[in-house]
Amino acid sequence: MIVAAILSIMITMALAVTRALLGKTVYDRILAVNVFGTKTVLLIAALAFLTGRPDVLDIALAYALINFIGMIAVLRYFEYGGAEENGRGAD
Amino acid sequence: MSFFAHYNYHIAIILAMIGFYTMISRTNLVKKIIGLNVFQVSVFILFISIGVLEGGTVPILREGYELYSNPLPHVLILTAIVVGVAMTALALALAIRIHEAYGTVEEDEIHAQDDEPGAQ
Amino acid sequence: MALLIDLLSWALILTGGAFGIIGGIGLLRLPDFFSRIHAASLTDSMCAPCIIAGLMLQSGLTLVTVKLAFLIGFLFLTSPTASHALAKAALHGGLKPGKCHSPAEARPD
Amino acid sequence: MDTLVDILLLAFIAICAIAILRLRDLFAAVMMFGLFSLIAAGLFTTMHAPDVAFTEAAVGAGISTILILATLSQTARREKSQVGRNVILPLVVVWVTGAALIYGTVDLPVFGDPAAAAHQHVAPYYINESPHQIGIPNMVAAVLASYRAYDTLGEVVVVFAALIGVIALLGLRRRPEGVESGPLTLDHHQVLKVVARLVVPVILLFALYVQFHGEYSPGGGFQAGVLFAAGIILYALVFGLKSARQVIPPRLLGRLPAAGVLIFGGTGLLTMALGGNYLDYNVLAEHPPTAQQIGIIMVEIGVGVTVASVMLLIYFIFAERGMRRRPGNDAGGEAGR
Repeated sequence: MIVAAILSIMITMALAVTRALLGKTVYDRILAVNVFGTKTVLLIAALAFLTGRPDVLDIALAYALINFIGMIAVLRYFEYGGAEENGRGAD
Repeated sequence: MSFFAHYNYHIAIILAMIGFYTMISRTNLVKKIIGLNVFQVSVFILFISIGVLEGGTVPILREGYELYSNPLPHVLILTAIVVGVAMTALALALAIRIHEAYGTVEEDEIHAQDDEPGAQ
Repeated sequence: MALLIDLLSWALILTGGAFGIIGGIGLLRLPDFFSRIHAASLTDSMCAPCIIAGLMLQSGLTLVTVKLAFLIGFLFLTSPTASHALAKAALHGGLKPGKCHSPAEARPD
Repeated sequence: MDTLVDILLLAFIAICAIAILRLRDLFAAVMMFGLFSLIAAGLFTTMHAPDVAFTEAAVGAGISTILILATLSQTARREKSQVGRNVILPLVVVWVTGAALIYGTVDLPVFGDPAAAAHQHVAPYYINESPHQIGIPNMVAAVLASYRAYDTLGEVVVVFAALIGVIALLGLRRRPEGVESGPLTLDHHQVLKVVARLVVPVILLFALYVQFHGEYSPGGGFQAGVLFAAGIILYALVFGLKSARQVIPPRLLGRLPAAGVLIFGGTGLLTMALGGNYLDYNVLAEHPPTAQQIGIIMVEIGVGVTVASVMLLIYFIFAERGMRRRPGNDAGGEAGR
């Protein structure tokens, strides 16, 4: 059963990687990377059950957190094209 | 599985080649730093692959497990990752400074500016 | 009882996996960004909780279940937020939705 | 199943690396690098190295990516075309190197071979003895903080030195006044602000859990420090640098990296004062395992404090630099905006 879960997650990951490679717009890439991140979280949770070592679940949690932070960082720097463009006026 | 016996090492080497190529063929300093990071990760993968023990498990003591993978490469790589990011930060700081001084992070343009007569 | 739980967990994991793959195909095949983000949030908000809930049923009531519950809660909170922020950023960044609202319109044959 | 996951992830990572090489838009390349780090971390999990996976995820996908993004916002976003450059020589060099390395793998032991030289020397000693001598389940933490504590001390000092280097290059403002303006934050993202307010405390709590539970599960000072820094960086990204700098007083934050190194080094001096060798924890208490655990907790706190404050300071310096630049200085930023 867990094998089925892992297989479907891997297929989704492959699809997401393809989208990230094809890209078109940067937003598509961000989206694909985000999907890939959540799938990695799931993959690690499933692997923890497959190997019978639930210690690994902490990493899944950390991934979920980092994925979110990374996503926000990319958005923040992309949306403004860089801090200095706006900061210049304020200084 | 004989084809996959050295698969991990081969992929690590391919990654090292890609990182190395990025470093020596691209002129953009930031791209070079990204290539350096790719190279680093290839070394990490190589080390961790060496530490894996067939039939072993995570090196955290738990009832009912006898075989554990080698914890030593994990320790080395764990610290190497943190030192790696410290080094990346230093390199990026240099890139920012270079951009402020030359207005570019392209290597050949920097050299061109250096060669100009009267450049600082 | 054990069989029932096993069956339920099977069903949840298979549903989750199916949603994941469907979302992945959508992510790849849909014509423009705003329809793709719809597919992506499908995988985030259906696939992940289903699979994790299935795993929770497998684990019984231990610390592992609690961690998995945290994971569900966290993903439920952050994934839609991330999608929302991304869509908003794309809209502000000048990406126009509505050029092709659906795959049918994109390929009018 | 393990092998299949391993093979697929390695294939993904190779594809990602090629994409990084080929993408000319550096922004996209950085995102692929984040993906690359995530995959690498997943790979480490399958290869029984959760501690490393933890660090790689937090550092590679988190801090490194954010720092490179911050740099890109201050330099050029696109790389110049490589047309007209000599590509033959680098290719030849790389292929020769690669061929030599591949030739070297022929003699390497098979993946996972128990008879490999790496598993013969000190590794069995660590695996068999650390539960008795140190008394903590996580062998990685035991080796990191006790058997190889000198190494770790060196690494912490290197991280500290890197901070000094960054300060020397970019400078640090003691009083961050007037650095922040409204539109710099993600101010109009109301949903994001609400969620960030909920999530940031969870991240900080989780970092503390990782710090103090690191002897029983994957974790420890390095991971906790990076996670803690990442939590505050998230706050800075959403609510602006000025609010984030108020979380920890700048005077305190400036001293924390040194304090962490001093805690680590001081533990060593303490053991010397009590009659042991440098960083020989056995003198700290009567029972050797108890003494070892006290020593490890102290050392891990030192590591955590240094790593967290250094990462945070480096981010602050990078972000502030971006806002300080003068208008006339933007000659190279024209490409690709």
